[in-house]
Amino acid sequence: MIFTVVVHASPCQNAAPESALRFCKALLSAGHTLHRVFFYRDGVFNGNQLISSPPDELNTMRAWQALAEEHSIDLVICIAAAIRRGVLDSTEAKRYEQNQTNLAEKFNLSGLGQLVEACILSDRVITFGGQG
Amino acid sequence: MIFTVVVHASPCQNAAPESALRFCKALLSAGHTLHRVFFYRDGVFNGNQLISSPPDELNTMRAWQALAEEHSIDLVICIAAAIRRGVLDSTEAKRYEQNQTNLAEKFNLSGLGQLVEACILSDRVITFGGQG
Amino acid sequence: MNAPKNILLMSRRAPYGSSAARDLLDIALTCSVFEQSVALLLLDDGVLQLLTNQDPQVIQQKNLNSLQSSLSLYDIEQIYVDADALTHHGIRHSELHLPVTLLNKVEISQLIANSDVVLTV
Amino acid sequence: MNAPKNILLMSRRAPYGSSAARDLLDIALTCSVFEQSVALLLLDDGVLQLLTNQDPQVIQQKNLNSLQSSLSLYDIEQIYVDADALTHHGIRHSELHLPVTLLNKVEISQLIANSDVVLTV
Amino acid sequence: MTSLHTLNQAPSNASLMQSCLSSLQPDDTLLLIEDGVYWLLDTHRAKFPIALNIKALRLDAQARGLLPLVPEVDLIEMDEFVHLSVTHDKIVSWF
Amino acid sequence: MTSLHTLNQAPSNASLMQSCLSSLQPDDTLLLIEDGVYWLLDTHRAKFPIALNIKALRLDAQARGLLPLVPEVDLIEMDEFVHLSVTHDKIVSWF
Repeated sequence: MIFTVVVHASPCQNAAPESALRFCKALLSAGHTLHRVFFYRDGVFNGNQLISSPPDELNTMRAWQALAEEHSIDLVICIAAAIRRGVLDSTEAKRYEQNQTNLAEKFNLSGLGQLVEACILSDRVITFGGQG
Repeated sequence: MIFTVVVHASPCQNAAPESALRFCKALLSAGHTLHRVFFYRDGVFNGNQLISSPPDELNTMRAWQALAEEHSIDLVICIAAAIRRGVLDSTEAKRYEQNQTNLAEKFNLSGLGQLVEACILSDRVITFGGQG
Repeated sequence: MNAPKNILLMSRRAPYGSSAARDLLDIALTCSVFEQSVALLLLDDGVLQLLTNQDPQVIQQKNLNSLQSSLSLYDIEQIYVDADALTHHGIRHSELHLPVTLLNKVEISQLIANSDVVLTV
Repeated sequence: MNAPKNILLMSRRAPYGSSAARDLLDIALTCSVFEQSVALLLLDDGVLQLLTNQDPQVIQQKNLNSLQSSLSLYDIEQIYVDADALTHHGIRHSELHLPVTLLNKVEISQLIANSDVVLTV
Repeated sequence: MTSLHTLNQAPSNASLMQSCLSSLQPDDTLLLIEDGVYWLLDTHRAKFPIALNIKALRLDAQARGLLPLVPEVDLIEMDEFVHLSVTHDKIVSWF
Repeated sequence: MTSLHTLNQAPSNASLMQSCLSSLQPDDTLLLIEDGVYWLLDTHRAKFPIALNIKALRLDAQARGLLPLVPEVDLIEMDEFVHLSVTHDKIVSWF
């Protein structure tokens, strides 16, 4: 089956991104297809390159990157949510006159249309969110 | 009286930082002293330089900067929370081998001791938080 | 081209305290652009999103009532409200900003059952 | 040097679903370093922070039970638990990881009243 | 010592309000802010003790369309929020 | 069409559980994840309808110290979570 996973919460303060990661790994192990992971709302912080985690803790951002590397997963960050929250690639940094960037490799900024398109093309859509 | 204001929530997804800002302005207008604003947990995202807001919406990060500029307020971001979440000044960026930074001017990274010291030195401490 | 899906957008959150209400509307408008069949379902504190007379300029936020008014321009007409939640908050149907359909618990569970995709905000 | 303050750290949150429990302990240890009088008050789902047998390595998180065990090394002995919340969850006193003092609602309100500073996490 | 209690969550968070109410002392004040202002709606307010000192931020009530629905006398401005935090000995935040 | 409902909040969020329970159809399944696993404690579980199909993620229960306190039969692994999301027609997330 074709799955899309939606993440609404930031890592660190919320368990939802880690649950989403485990779910993605489990569905890939079962032979299903992961069409896309879509990061919305505070979920966009999952793609912040500048995150560093203590050695004995999971770095969710790096775990997403490793997953994308191994399985060619499409990691899409909602561009409108990302600009409001300050998660920028070099194109957006230029547009908003910032001289630094922080979007991690393997993540891409794109519009909400990518969420709706994923709903259309996937057999199952599952959201991992938190309070707020 | 001497106040300290503590902020636990990120802007955009949560009204708490805006409430905190209004409270700070009101206490300064009333002639009180604002010893420090301490940003903890997801509150550290208040100091993300890369935030851009639509023209008709409040940019909380810029509003904190303007407040600090006008009243010489000490804006302290919990360094441990910031590193986990990826809000770095140039010193921490170097330490964690990142080649970009995103801590906004006027904000400083420091330890939780700054929260406890503020509790000791202030007549009133008020926390603005959200779910999560 | 796939047949349009029935996408249900569901929210239990009050407006302004979080961005959920606005984020829900943004998804709704995008669904409409993609010509999907979209319905909104507001439960619990979510019904408070529809109160009329909102004036959030005083807290420097965008007015949701204006955004809500644009839903019909996008042919989004299926707006469902948990009738028990209205009663719980003591809000009359006439105090809502948009024409809505009130549902009881059984109808809500059927609406969810009949949707192809459910997105929560 | 100011006299030590009575700082009360209060939490209603379950552990692991959010970082509240860990963030609370970090403040507690820092208060102790600054030689303040610090007390912890756990209400509602917050009492679940103290359940014994936690094994969060399986979800790649730090074990709170270990952190909690270090509190006494920092002379943090005032750990108060809402007795009604334990009853609500059906948890026995013996199932908690640390020695705690159970408080009823009146005692909780007095503890808050007698504190100089209250921090919520 | 007296406390000013702030509460910022909407009525579906009933357990938060319950914890807050049971921790109030007679001379304390409860200030509703952000989504907490919805507790001023009649059906919710009716459940509060009569002797409760309760206020809500006007800005937050106005933003949410509550001005026609809640008692004017309960609403306060930001400067009164600051004043309450001075006249009580400390602030307890419920969120 | 059947639904797999996931719920990830602890028992103080009673209104979330209430909304979830009242939206369940007979062939639906409720899967407790993250802090939602605390609902498996006897005092909370006793309030659920007897006919409810309920499961909880073992990893989340184990992390929180619940293994000695909750029924083994209700716990499932991640691969069963994926399986449930395939055998139901859609997933509804309560958070």
